[in-house]
Amino acid sequence: MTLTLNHYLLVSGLLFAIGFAGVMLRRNIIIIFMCLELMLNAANLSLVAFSRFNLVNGLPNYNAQVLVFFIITVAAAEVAVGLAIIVALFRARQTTHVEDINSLKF
Amino acid sequence: MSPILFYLFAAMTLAFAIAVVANRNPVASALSLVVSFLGLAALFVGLDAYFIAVIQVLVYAGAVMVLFLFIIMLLNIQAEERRKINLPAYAGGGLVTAAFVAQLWVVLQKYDLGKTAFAPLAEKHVDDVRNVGNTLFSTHNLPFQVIGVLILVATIGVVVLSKRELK
Amino acid sequence: MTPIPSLSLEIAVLTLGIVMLLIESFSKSDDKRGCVRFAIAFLTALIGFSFFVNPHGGNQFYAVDATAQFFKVLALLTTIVVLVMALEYSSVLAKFIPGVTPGAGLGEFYSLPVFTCAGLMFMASAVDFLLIFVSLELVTISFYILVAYMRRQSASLEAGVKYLILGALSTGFLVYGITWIFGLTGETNLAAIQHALETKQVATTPLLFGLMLLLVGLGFKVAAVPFQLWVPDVYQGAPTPITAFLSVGSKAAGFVVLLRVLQPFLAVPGVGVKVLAVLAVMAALTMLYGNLAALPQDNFKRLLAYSSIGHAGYLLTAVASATAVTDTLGSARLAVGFYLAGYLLMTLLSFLILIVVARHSRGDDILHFNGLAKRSPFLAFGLLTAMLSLAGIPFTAGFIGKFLVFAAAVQAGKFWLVAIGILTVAAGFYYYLRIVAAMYWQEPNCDTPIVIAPLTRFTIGALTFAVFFFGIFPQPILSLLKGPTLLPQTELHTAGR
Amino acid sequence: MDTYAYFPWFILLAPLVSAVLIQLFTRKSHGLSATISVAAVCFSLLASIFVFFGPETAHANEIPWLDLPGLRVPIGVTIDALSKVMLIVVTGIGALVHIYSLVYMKGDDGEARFFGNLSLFMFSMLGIVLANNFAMMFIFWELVGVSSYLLIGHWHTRDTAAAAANKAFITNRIGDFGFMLGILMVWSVAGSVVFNDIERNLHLVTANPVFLTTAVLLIFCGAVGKSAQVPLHVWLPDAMEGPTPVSALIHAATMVAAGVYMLARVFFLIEPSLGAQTVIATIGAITCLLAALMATQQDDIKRILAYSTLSQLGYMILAIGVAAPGAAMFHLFTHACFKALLFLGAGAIIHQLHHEQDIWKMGGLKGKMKWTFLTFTAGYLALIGCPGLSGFFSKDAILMAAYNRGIWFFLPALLTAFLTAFYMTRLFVIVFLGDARSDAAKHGHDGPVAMTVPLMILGVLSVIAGYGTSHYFLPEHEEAHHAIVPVLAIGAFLAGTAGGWVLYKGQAKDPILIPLFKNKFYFDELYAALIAGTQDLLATMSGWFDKWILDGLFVRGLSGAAWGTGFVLRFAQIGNLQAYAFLFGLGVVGLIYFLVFA
Amino acid sequence: MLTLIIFIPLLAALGILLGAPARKTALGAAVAQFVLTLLVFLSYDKAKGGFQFLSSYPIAPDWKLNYLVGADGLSVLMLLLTGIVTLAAIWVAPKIEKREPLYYACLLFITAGAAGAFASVDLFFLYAFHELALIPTFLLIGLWGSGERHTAAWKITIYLGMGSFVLLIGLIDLYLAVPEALRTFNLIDLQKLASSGLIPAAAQTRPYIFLLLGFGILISLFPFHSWAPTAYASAPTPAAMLHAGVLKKFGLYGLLRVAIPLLPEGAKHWANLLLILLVGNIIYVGLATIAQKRLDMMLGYSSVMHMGYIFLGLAAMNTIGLSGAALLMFAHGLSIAALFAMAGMLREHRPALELDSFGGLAKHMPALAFAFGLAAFASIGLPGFANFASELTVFFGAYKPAAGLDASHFHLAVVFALWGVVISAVYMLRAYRAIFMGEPGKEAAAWPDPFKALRWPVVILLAALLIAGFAPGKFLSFVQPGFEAVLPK
Repeated sequence: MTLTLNHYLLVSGLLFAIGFAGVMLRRNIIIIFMCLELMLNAANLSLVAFSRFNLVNGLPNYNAQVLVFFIITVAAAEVAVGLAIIVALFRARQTTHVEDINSLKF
Repeated sequence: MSPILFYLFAAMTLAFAIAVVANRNPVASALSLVVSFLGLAALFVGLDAYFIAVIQVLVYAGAVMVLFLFIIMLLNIQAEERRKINLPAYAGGGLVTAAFVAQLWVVLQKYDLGKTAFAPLAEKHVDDVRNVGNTLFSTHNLPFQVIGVLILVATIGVVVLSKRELK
Repeated sequence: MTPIPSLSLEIAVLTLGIVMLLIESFSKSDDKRGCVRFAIAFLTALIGFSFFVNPHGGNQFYAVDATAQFFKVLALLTTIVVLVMALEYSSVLAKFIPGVTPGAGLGEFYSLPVFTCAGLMFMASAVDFLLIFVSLELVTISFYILVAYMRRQSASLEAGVKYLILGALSTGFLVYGITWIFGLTGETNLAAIQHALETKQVATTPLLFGLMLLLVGLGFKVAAVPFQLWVPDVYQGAPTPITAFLSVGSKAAGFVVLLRVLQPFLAVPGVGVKVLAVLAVMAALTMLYGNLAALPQDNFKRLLAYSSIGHAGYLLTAVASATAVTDTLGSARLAVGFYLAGYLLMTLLSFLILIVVARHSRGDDILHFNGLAKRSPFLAFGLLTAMLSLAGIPFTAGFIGKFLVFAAAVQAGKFWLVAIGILTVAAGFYYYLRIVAAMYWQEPNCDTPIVIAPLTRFTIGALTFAVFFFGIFPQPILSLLKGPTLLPQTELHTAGR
Repeated sequence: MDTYAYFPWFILLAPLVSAVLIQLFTRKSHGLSATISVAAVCFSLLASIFVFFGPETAHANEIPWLDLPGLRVPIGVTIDALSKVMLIVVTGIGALVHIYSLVYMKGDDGEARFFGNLSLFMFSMLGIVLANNFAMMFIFWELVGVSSYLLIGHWHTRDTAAAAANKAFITNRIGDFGFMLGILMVWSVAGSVVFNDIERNLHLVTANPVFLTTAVLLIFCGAVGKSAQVPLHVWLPDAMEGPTPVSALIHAATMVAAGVYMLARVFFLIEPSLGAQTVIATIGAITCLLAALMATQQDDIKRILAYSTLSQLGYMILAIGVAAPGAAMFHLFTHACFKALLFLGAGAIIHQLHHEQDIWKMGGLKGKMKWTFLTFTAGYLALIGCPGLSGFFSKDAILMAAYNRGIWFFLPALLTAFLTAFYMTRLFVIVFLGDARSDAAKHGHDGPVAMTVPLMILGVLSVIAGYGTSHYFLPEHEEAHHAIVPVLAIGAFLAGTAGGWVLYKGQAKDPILIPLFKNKFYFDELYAALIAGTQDLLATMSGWFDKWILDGLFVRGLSGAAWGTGFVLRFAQIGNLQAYAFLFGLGVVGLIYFLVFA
Repeated sequence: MLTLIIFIPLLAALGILLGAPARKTALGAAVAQFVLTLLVFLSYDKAKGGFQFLSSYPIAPDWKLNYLVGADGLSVLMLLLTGIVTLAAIWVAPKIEKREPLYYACLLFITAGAAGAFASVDLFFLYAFHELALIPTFLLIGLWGSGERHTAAWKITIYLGMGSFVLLIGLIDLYLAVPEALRTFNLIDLQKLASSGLIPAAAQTRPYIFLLLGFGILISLFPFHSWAPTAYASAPTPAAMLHAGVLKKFGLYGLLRVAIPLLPEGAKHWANLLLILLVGNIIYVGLATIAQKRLDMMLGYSSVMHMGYIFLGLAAMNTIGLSGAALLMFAHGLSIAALFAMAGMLREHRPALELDSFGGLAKHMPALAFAFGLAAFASIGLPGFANFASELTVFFGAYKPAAGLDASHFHLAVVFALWGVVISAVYMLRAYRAIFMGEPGKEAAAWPDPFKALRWPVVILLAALLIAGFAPGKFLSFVQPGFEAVLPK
């Protein structure tokens, strides 16, 4: 049995779904944030897989790998900013619980 | 990469991903995330993307996770207190996830090209870092510069948002 | 004069941002208003220069075409007005950010929009998923910061968190969608993708799947139902200038990307029609949701948020009617472009007046606008203009926008969308005119005199004039929008091969 | 163009000028207004006399009023035998009534207004007479309706007068509904509304008998309304709320006869349609009989005369229906004289008795109001067909024509002749003979000269109008002359007079009571119920439906529903991030399903 | 010249908002506008026909969009109506206590919009100018109205706003129905295209129904009429006069100018629908009018009802019908304006204008009674007034509709319409009787006869009605050649 592209895509998709589920199910913002990272990485996995699959001149498609690189960088920046906001929120409200931050509604 | 290794690392990635979601303790979640990412890095290696795999370990497992843990510690967040479990929300979220997975499954079934194996590379050992670097700094310079701006902005943001209040 | 390379505009804006940061760091004075005025002047000058940029050039990431130039002007204009707002808003802002002296900590608030502007400008030109992603994230991340900027006000932080989480979620979908598109076509450049789709046999189901994921991400940016949920909360919580920036800049950029991204797929059999159908459904839902949910609102800022969703619906209607290839009446691109231009003017006008009035009435509910016609006929007239334009009364820019949107929909034969559009326009009449009624019918409930800074006054006047001017003479905008097609036909082949 | 061609215009315009002058400038000055009005009508009378003796100028000049392709409506005049005699009748009686009114209306608050309206009426009536086309006739037809409305409602503070005016106008409008439709039908095939053109293209109209009959009957509707035929007769008795000169002029002599005149004018259309003729004759017969029956039990002097008018109008219509327009016009002419006389006489009595109209409160006026009595007698005898007086000749002509057509038209006519004699005798006996039954009646005396002179003139006319004029109206060659007809007519006259005399001589109150007749066959009640049951009900229903269903349910309901939907939609915006993420996911899954799998 | 007619009120309105004396400026502008419209009316060369006084300014060359004004006979007539009613409306305006400048500015905006719509020879501006009146009406009713003014203001604004968009769709659809290379907003060019058959018959039905509904809502076509009575009842007098008298005619003008000449096949296709709806206007609304208990509501309903006659003329699609409809528009505008003007005078005494609260006013207010009587009779079709002449023409036109239409349906509609004449007599006379006849109450005896207020504004309206009523041929000859030219042979 050989590994096909779909194997990777399936793993990536499941990882994405798990992350997504985490966002929907968890109530701690920090963990939600981790789950978002999972989703981004799921995308990375399929990108790399596609990059390996769509060979250009016998080499992986480096466009995609550069994109993965960018995604990782952006994710890091996002984490930094996001955590800063979460910290600021915690300082203001003493909570990281999504159910406690619903003063803006309707 | 041999299928066995693939299954191993895939299982590891997915299992610890589930652990991230399932763990009540944030620290445990964070650590699970690290393990999951390590598995992912291994999968990258299996796809001949060595540079990405290394970056993955360095940036994610190294920097990002430390940041997470650091914040968790800083805010002293304990395990999620046992609040009333919102069953409809859980059921709803679960259903949506299940539906998404089902859709993904069907899509993959219909993706015939994806059922073929990977073609071998032209040469056994590719100069991965050089190629990525070359692409990044030559043709892909513009997005790279924009990323620089992005990081600048993020830096300012973090400074602004978390600088101490001077009393 | 010799044509300026297009990229120099972005470079100039970035330089401005960095200079502002440096001034913030090294200037002794806490009063940064002079610096902001300089920025405003600089950006205004850049708008002037933008008409002289070389209309050719660009590369695999970066297109130089009429659409790009047009949206860059919009981005610059938005940023200018946002800076004016920021000046007007600074006293409120100062209360909610930590600092020793009144002006401290404001410098970043002025410079971040400039960086955002650069991001928006890159988005306008982006024709490769790489640049699209990166510039989109530049914009998004600066918005995370700006929305949560008022650290002492928990509403601002709450808005920041909501925007952060949902924004990141949408980014996840966007990236995953890009992945799929790349995987199926092997390309990230839009022109190359189009080429690939024309030449290669691409499996339809995965393509649709990837496209849908992409639409989720972009739908979030343009506030389309069902990805609109963040909008009211974030708009209400964010500092008002940022709300304005979000509702105009972010949306405009979202639409330009949406238009560009869709282009390669429309011609693919079995894909284009379906995508347009799903966009039409989204458009219908968006119009309905935005306009109907706005009816019972009592807070003006939140009302504008819902209204912004409603307008996204009209814009989506135009996108969903993207069949005409010519630039005549009925073309979706023309409709989107003009609509956004009009929307920009009138929305910025409303928010600017909102800031002034909210400061003097100590609140941004509709009842705080009671009797504004007596307290300040000037502001009342400005806001009247904005409301009329938003509602779509002729002789305002908003009307021409709606006219073009409906023309596109009629051209495409989407009469059910048109019907929903008409119904929701009627709903729009109600809630926009509620403001007018409050201003003109009611007696003022507070009579503190309203003082308006000269720059603000001038901006309000200029925006009011522009709303009418482009409502009567649409040709300047039409000429700007006219030009080569979306994707540069040169340099089709990407370098990565 | 010869001078004569101008005269018709003078006739027509003089009253208009007077009306405009009075309404605009001399409302404040009663005397001046009256003078202007009288002068105008006298001028018209003189001009009419000139025209009468002048040559026939059938095609006097026309003024285009409407000129569209396919629809030319000129304002033009027809001068022929028919219109000439009608001009004389209208202006003659009109002049007398105007003069009479000088006294009758003296001191009335609205004297100027009265004369203004009277002039307006003269203008409109003359317009009908002169009209050379349907549309122009319809214009003036409507105008007489309005002036009639204004004059009936002259004493507008009286509720009954206001009601009567409304009733008259609306009832007439109902008739006009048919009239206009008939005009449209004729026009649609003949291509013109001008009488001469239609006559020239008659074959187009008569091509389809059913169409013709329908059209003619619809046109006849106009006459039914204007000439107060059953079933649209109800307005005329109520119209007696107006000042008596008005009753004399409009509601006895001229306007109500306009229907007859119109039918005579378009007789060329009626002639080819036997079916229409039968209907017209039947309506006429029913009207004359019913009205006569009603008249037998009325107590108001003017109302009795009004029902008598109805009855006589029925005669005329009957005459038209039996294809004897000449007889109809003849009767119209004589009737105008004696009925105007009777009304003016009654007016004199009422005026002298301080607006007492109940005949049972009169009595014994024979001696006190000598001139009035004498002239009234002449009118009375003429009306009941006393041989030798004008009414006898004209009635005889009608009876003859009816007899020739069929016994079923003749018998009601004969019966009516009997009844006429009966109820007029009743009136005559009660009012003039016996004792005065009220204070006012005891002190009655003749009015001033301006009042009695018109009476006298009319009295003379009533007597002699039948001599030497019949050839003017009736065709030269009588079809068949049956001796039995005059004999029966005289018999009916004698029987009726005798009956009335015997029954009512010396009575102080009515010895017989027939509620059916007294209550006018319950027409008013029936119509009131009909209006309440249909129109008012429908109106209320429409009003309700409009307010609650169309406006309430659909317009307000829709806007309410939109608002409500908005209100509900807000609850999606619950503020909880997790809920947002869930809805977001739901949207993703849903849209993927829609796009990829649907 | 036409541009002046449009812009004088606009400039005056701006002047007033910037501080010019309100009433004087407004009146001056109204007089100027009236004189100009009269001048246009008198100097229009009927022999030459077609659009005259043309002037244009390019707006959007990409769409061949120009600011193009011009007037043919129909526009000239409508402009004259605008001039007359505006003058009367501004003249008759009572003393305004609050925000006088805004009041007059709004009125002037309305009239500018109406004049602009009538003078535009460009579809886009035809549409746009009309909308100029929407918001001023909203403000006028809401600020200075009476009774349930807020509800009424909302209803009219949203209803008409929505109607305008339906109309807009129709116009767009019409624009797109023309082959792409020939697309234009220019009505003259469009007319040429239509006459040479370049708007295919199959493509005419859809735009026409949009136009019919869109214009129909603006005209209060049954069943889209429920905005009208309440709005007119609540609106301040001049606003009601302008709206009912002039602005409502815009929809009809649009049908006459755009829908029917350009889309004759579409019009024929939908003729039966229109017949049903217009009978609804005449009979159903007529009956509802009878049921009204307040003068203002009754007048509002009656004006809705009379639209049915105009529609009848339109539906016939022949020269007679269209000409009659055009004249009826003119006539109805004047008569309803006069009625509303006088209702406004009565409102000073009884704000609710309930019919039962009056009575016997003819005794102490003879001038008002006289003038009201004239206007009332004019509106129910008294000969001598233009209403009668035009209604008559409409009936003739409708009885013999254009080829391709089912005459028997039209005959039925004419029967109903004629019955409507009876209905209108019923309600108008009832109202007149309730207000002016009978014995006056004690209070009413003290009310002064508004002789002065009547003198010019109402007299102008009635005089115009009479002139047109006596010489309808002269007025019809303005519009008739135009219709003859555009109607398919």
